[in-house]
Amino acid sequence: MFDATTIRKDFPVLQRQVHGRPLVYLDSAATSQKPQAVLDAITRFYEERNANVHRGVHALAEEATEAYESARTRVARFVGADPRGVVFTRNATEAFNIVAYSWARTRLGPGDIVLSTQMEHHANIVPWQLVQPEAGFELRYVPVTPDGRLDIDGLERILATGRVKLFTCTAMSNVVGTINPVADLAGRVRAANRDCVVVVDGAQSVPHLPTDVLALGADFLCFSGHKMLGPTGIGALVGKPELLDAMPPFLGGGEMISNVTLEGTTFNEIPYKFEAGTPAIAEAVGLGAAVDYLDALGMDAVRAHEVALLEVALPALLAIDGVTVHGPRDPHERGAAVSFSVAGLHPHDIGTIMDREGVAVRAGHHCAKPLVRLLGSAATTRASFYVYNTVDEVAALVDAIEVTKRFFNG
Amino acid sequence: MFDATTIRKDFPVLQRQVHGRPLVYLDSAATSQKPQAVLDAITRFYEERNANVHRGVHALAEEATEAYESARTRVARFVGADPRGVVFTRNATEAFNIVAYSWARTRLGPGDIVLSTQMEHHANIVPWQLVQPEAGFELRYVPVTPDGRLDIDGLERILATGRVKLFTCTAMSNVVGTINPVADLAGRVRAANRDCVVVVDGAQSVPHLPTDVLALGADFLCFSGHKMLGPTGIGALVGKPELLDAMPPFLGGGEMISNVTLEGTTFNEIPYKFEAGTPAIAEAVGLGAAVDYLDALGMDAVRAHEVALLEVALPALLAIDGVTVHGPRDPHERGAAVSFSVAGLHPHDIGTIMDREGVAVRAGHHCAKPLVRLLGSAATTRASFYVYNTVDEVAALVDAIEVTKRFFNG
Amino acid sequence: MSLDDLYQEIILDHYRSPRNRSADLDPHDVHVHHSNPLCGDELDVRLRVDRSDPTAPTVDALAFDGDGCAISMASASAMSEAVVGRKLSDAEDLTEAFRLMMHGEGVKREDDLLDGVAFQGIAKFPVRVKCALLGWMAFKDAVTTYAAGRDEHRVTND
Amino acid sequence: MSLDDLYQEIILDHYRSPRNRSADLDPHDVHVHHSNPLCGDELDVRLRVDRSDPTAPTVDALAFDGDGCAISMASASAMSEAVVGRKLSDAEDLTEAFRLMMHGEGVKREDDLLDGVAFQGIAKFPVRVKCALLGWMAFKDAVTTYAAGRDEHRVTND
Ligand SMILES: Cc1ncc(COP(=O)(O)O)c(C=O)c1O
Ligand SMILES: Cc1ncc(COP(=O)(O)O)c(C=O)c1O
Repeated sequence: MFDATTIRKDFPVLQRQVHGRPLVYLDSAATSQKPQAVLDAITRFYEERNANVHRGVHALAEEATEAYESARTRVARFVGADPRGVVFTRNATEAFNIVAYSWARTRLGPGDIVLSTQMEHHANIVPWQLVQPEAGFELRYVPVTPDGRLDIDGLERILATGRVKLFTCTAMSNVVGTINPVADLAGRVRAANRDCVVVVDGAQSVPHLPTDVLALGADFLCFSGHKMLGPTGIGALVGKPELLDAMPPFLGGGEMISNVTLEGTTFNEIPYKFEAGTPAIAEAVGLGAAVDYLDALGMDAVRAHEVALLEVALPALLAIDGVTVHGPRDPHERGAAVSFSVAGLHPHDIGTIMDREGVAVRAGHHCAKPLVRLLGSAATTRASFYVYNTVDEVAALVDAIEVTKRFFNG
Repeated sequence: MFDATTIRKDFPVLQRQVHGRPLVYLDSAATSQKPQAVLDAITRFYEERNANVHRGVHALAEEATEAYESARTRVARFVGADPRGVVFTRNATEAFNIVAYSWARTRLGPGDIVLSTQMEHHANIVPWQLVQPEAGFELRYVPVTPDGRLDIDGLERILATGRVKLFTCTAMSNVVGTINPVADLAGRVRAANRDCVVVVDGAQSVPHLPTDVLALGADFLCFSGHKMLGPTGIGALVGKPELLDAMPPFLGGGEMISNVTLEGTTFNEIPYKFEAGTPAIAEAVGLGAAVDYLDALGMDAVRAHEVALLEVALPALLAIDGVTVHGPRDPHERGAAVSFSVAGLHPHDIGTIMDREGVAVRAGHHCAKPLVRLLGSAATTRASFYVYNTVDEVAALVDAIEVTKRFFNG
Repeated sequence: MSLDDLYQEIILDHYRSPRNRSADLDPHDVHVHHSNPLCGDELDVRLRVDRSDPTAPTVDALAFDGDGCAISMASASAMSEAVVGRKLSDAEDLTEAFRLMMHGEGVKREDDLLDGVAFQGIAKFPVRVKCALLGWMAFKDAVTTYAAGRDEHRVTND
Repeated sequence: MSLDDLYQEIILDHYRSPRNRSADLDPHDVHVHHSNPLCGDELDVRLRVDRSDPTAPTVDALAFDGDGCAISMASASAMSEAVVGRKLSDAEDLTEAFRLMMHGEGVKREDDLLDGVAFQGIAKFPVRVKCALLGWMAFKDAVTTYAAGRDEHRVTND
């Protein structure tokens, strides 16, 4: 049985007090906390078998390689992918940059369209903007409706040009929570252009929803370990092996080469071709442990828990005078990142006062300025839930908002 | 007093047995082991103040930001740099790629020369090769003499063209151990072309020698945390702030932006401009602890300890029939990575048999194929020492080589 | 440091009843617009200069308007009271005193800062320091812009 | 698994006294050169084919030469003994049996592999499997090259 009160005990930081109050951590969309099992996996790696991976003939090197590659296999299984298509990166952001530099920059040119959306995190906007001047493609965005969904008519109008060669969107918004119908969208873009490459931002969805990269219709899927109970410093680009195979490498150095001469170099096979230098070995091991932990909970149960929290939180927030909740109101259509505004109050002030109450929320643009601007403000306050949050913490959130209102409105 | 026997106790993995024998870890040039203090710093970060950094208004976010930025300040101090010029990367390899993509690729063109050396690790060869076709510069290499030193006449001949715009070399070879006279070399290249940018590979030198980036005459210095008692997944590009300032960004995403609109983006100030997405926060904290640990030992004492080991190891190895040691023989001219060959035996076989004796050495090309090829072979065996290695372990190395010889020669 | 230190009565009072907050200032000599894209703060400052003593122009009037957190708006309000009537050079010096105070480098010209002193505690909250500085930095820019003979300036601060 | 399992007497014997190791084979029908840049192994295999039965060409003679670790050289030696005299198709099948054995998928055609069976234990040392496979993969490539009507092939394996 999924019981957040029991699960909490696995997370040392949740025992903490903040300003003399128990920590109510509602900022998991920024980064999640880590269970003891993940911390132990990292420590054990360093205490028992730390070595550099690949090619070492001594015992530690073999064991370290085995640990690193086993993590890759488990991460691959977690999202239904071929391990050869799992490239370890620092974070989701680096994963997007690999696709932007090695695929979009080398394949696309004038006349082609890269289609992102107005709902994206900067990680899924800025890389395309960076390579756009060199490649010369056109960069367009699917519009977002006032209730925080992708505008399908708007999408179809752009697709009708027949020029969309790369489509990218988030599977779950980190601001408004919207779960996008990725498989349906992928079908639409491929109906307009059979060869369109589909990139999916899984930074929020992979931690919170069962994921099957094939069912999503994704050619590339990008996500971060630190948002899914894993350590910082590790993420993944999951790509179709045949696409990765055909792409030129991105970063150069050790590991990613097959042969180096002063005149030129041949590259290693995938996924190693995209992993230059000593990888984040202990971090991959930690991510493997995080995936095991989530697997043991069951991603269906994780999702059900979050829906249950949303069923309490959304009506409770909406019942507060002056509070607006952004994005879909049906818990089944959204994830557990909930942005809201309080009339007359600035998110920074809300965040500061709530922190004094022990409630950690995020205030700002959540690295999605275009979307937040569309919501009609420069910033929102965001509470985001995960496996360790309880209904009591929803009550603490509501109380803290009331305190904040009283504080400023005198 | 520096006492390796006491220091060893800080490193949990060194208590390990391998194939029933105490581990003799002589592969620190590939990656170092980690002291308890580093493991504790990482664990404590996750257990006490894990949050995403920058811009969060809650207590954990402030504390995490403080921990991350304090690590930057300490790493900067460790190499005598301005913290604004310290960009955290995954490893040394990524650091080179930033300079290759953001500096060399955008500044250099036909007629210009990027000058590397034949002594370099692939991390300091392949990035230049990757951007060379686009940029159109010429890529040349300073020759290496048979005793494993840079050929100064060869260097001067290339400098005489007046076209060298970027010079890069390692401060310490990971294969032959040679300590290059970087400050002198930097002086020579700048005498030939005042504006030549000097890049230094500190992957081996920063862990083993006192380092002052200004004294080296380096514009950029690249190194990895995992070779200097720190965790995997973190390294640094240290650059002159004014150079970094003028460079276009490399990876795009969150953190590195100032403002994002759908039409375009303005970038954050340095070093953040080069740190896209959620950084390796806990890893930076771990590297900070590693630097504290090394500071407490004193880098002069670290160096003196390694010279003392070399004073025992070099003659002992040379006394073994059939053993050739590559690189300088004077301990004061070299670091503690010692490559050797045993007549008639292949390094892989040597590595495997020595592993059976508990002695972990590396066998292969050490990601420096051009150099190893110059030494007249396809592979060498390398024993490399660090703060926790003892004179007894030198004896274990010698014994294991004798066992290996007997094993194969019957 | 308690909540009361961060948003003490003085700051809350400036937030609830801002001084010199107005969408325009007629006439004015210079108008600057500052924004902080990371926080989303937007601030307009309009400045009228009294040149009756040409060797020592003074702040004749100042109006600010904007959209931002309580601290940024309250600080702009406190700033407006502190600088009006001062010689430009003196007001610039006062701005520097405020900046140093916010960076934890001690309090100078305590009396002249008036309610600005109340923001001292914010120096302990690094993420909020920029909020408190916004108004003062906009004022400083207005003076610089005026001195350069221009009447309009837009700045994006990080 | 002990050291003796990895470098047992049979393997050491092939390493110390290689069979069919020679810098040339005169005449030969096909010559392949395989290298493994990661390990630095280099291997030449020369193959002479007996076509007296045109429907079933056989391995008439084979010579290998190279530079590599004990395991790669010993395995090439054992390979040479196992394939000489076999029909090309049969020898290819035997090569596949060896490959599967090295990937831990059980031993087929144990008797036909001759001393090749001694390499079974290496399957447990992932970094050394490529060494043991080098000779067999070169032989397989020689057959393929011959079947394609060519007489020379250079391959770089990772
Ligand atoms: C001299 C030298 N340069 C660069 C590197 C690359 O370091 P990393 O793999 O951590 O990026 C190494 C480490 O192998 C090295 O020894
Ligand atoms: C939807 C979405 N995409 C991408 C990212 C970027 O993740 P990271 O900063 O770990 O690269 C985030 C996290 O902030 C996110 O929420």
